[in-house]
Amino acid sequence: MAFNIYDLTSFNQSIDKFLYDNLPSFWAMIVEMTIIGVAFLLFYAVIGLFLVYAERKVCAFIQNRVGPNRVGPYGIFQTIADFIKLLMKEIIPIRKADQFLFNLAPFIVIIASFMAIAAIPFGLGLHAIDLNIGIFYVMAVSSLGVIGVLLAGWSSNNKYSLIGAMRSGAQIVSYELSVGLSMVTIVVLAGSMQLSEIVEAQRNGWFIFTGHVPAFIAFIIFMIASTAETNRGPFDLAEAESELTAGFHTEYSGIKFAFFFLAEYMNMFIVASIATTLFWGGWMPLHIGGWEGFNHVMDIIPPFFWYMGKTLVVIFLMMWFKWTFPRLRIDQLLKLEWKYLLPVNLFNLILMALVVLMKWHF
Amino acid sequence: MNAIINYLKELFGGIKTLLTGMSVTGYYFVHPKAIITQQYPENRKTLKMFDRFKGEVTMPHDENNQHKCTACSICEINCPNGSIEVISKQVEKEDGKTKKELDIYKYHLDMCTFCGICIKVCPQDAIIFSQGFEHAVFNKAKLIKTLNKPGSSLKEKVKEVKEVI
Amino acid sequence: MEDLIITGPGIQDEEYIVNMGPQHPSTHGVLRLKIALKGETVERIEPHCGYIHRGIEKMCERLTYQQMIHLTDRMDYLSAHINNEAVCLLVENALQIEVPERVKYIRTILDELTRLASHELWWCAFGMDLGALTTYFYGLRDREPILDIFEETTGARLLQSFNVPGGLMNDIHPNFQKRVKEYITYFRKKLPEYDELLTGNVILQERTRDVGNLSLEDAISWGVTGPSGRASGFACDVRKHHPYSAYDKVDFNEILYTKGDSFHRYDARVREMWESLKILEQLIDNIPEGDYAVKMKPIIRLPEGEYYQRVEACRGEFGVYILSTGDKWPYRAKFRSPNFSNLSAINKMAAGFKIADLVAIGGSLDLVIPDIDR
Amino acid sequence: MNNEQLKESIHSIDSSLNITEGPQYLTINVKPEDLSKTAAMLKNNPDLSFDYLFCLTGNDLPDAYAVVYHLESSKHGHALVLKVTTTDRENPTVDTVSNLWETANFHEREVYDLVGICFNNHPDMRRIFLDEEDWVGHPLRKDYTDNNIVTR
Repeated sequence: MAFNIYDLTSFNQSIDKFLYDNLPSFWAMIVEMTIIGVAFLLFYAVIGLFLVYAERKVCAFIQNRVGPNRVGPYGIFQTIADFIKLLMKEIIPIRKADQFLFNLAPFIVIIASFMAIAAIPFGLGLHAIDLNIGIFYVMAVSSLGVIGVLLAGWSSNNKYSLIGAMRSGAQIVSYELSVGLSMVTIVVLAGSMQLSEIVEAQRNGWFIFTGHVPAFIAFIIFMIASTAETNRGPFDLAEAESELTAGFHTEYSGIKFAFFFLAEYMNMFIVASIATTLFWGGWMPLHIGGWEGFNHVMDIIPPFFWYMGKTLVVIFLMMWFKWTFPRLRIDQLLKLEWKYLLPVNLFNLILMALVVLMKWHF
Repeated sequence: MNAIINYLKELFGGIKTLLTGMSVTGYYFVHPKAIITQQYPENRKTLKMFDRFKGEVTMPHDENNQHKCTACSICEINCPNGSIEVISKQVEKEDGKTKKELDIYKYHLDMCTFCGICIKVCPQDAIIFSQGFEHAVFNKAKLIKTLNKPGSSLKEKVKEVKEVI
Repeated sequence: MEDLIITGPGIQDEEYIVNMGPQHPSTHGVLRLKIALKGETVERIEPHCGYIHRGIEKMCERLTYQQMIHLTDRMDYLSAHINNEAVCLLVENALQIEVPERVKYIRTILDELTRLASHELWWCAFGMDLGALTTYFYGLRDREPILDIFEETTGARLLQSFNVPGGLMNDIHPNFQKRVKEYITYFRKKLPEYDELLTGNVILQERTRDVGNLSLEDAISWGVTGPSGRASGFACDVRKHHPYSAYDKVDFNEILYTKGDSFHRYDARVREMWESLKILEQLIDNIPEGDYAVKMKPIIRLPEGEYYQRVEACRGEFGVYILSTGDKWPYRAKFRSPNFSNLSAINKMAAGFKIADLVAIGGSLDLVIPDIDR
Repeated sequence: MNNEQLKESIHSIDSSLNITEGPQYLTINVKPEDLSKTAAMLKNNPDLSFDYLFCLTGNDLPDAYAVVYHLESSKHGHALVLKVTTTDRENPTVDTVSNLWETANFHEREVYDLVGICFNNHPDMRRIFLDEEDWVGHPLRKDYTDNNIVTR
């Protein structure tokens, strides 16, 4: 591979060097952290607002509607207006709630999702931290959010919230298994848990193509299980609005509700990012063997756009699920996991190991 | 073996039904022509209600500010909700006879259930339904309307009142 | 914390009492269900009605028969036209007035359009209850042309008050037949989509099959009628067994199932839409010429006695009982509302199932709350 | 079975019943003390098997209270009206039929609520629509007055 104009590694390193040369190492670290933190906060907010808008537009088109179309052209400022509204809304105090936990819960949910995006590689050299156990870290951190959900349900002192929170607990405990196993399938293929290396391993072909059958099965299982993990789509039992009004966040209002709302969309973004990284080659452009001209054109598109494009496609898939299917019941949810997904997953893992051993993959 | 076949059948059959459902929603996603939303306040100019639409009761006046109501009160008697009040006055004619004439035709839009009986029973066809449907007001008192215009009078050549009720 | 512990007669230690409603997304109105839960399992349900009790029966005692009609609209607002017809048929039968054939045909067509519109609304709300939010818009989309047809002919979209004793308020609009025919072709194309999107869906099947079973004996004993009763095998279609208007002239099937679970209640309604289309097709081209009403006396006095008229509303058997003393208003009017009886069976159906199943059962019963409270 | 045959077959079972012919349905008039016996006979006799109670009405008549039961047989398709009148103006009481037809449970509660006829042995004799605690009177009685009633 020739020199890549989009390689940001050297650019990052030069900033790093500049800071450490001019400042004491402690302050340099602080400044670096602040820059990255602010950048991620901005990114977080923009992505969150965009996804809310996208979801509303997608579901509107599916439902033969127009969707938001009043604030700004095509309603693009609708979510910003909504967010301002949520900021200004009164936070209704719940007298009999457990105040400390009640106030803590939204922060846990949002911090968990915020921590997870730190390890995701958005482009060549464009990630905050490249852990050598990246997958493990992302999985562990992103499932911390359920603690916030459980706390919210418990501390609200509301019967519907409690039922919703308990459902959410049962759901995440079971589906964590499938998410993990489908990730392991890819780890077997890639031979590494470091996210940057997994992406690098897909330079000559995305895993969903090179790993053919088992990778495809793993992808489907990952999509189902991760949709369940984010409490979305047909698996939104924790907030099942027709049964539990709004489930665990029934009692939240104003900005605290906005935190839950934003975290839901960020979680969706995170699982879509993981899916992109593991199965769809991360920020790698689409290359077709033998088509040199085509590959060259593809290389011109910056990796960040490749990455976001793939992620949005995966997110669209999740939205499509949500707006098509009815909701499952709690026992059916668990049945799906333990009766279908887990056996298929284990079988798939063995198949993948076999494929890797016999070098059947491309 | 049968159990495994059944298991797989169940699995793939289930996936197939899910894909069928997704094909329906997917079809509409890529066919924005199927959108049926009406852009309401914008299409006010072109929005036309059907002729028979029961918007509110009105009393048509002709160019001479004349209406057809003889103040016979049949509509008032027939209204199930008491939303019509016909207030009449005795007017002395040139020939010395006194005649009952409409003073105020009061219509309580807030109590009206749009059953259409008043219009059906009116022997003179003096009241009709108009097609206006934007009834929202900030003050409830505005919903009590006077249907005859100020200074209006009875149109001549009105047939004799039929015996209805 | 003491005040959080609810004690009292009838409340067992392990029970978790949850109030579903009066404001709840899946009760479709102001119905309150007091549910005793054990975990997520429903132990028993106690319906509390009356949040929009308006005393229609009391009001009818001071209204003439023509004026009464507009109140029947407001009970089951989704089968407004059918409710109107019940009162009109009662008056006509009591006075032994033979209405023109044209009126019978038009009434039957409007009945079936009402039924289609109601079942479409039920379908979309049922999907929404189960979490498939898109169905809501597809159902409303298909209901819209029917409401337009109503609006063009009757002047109102929902509460039409189009029937009067002795006929109709108005003749049909010149466009009526054309529009109905257009709609039949349109909806014949759209109805298979309902099956693709929801009926066949494996999640819906799982959610509704063997949920809320009601045996035939129970259905009859509880008086569960309409599609809900026919799903249990109770042949209670008034259109078939006691034909009124033009129903004796059309050929249609009474949809009967045997199991009486939520899925059969669901399916009975979807199949009924096909039957409604069939009835419409048979009638729409054959509307005979004639008057749209017979001349009635301005004051209707029913001869002394008791009268009862049953019709098949969208949710079951709707009945009007009138006790007349020969006055111009009824001495006593009673409306037998299908939803009231259907609701009473909900405890029988839902006990032992999960709280999510209760939503499916309530949705498959298709309750309209104003009809329960009256 | 038409009304004539129905009348005959009922009379063959219990000849003491007072059956009149209305414009639509046969009407059996019974006294309150005979109600549960007659109702059980009508439901359980295999020739009659009136298993479907489709309407239950409470009436405040000028001199009595009446409860009107509209019954149909889902098997044979015939229908009749069972009517029980009680002249007790103070506390009218009638036996419940909710042990025979479950739907009577709610309908009797409605009658109790609106007309004020009490049903013996009813499993849950409470008001159903109006407020249990603070509603006074039974609105469908003719002597019921309320300041909010508008008379035209």
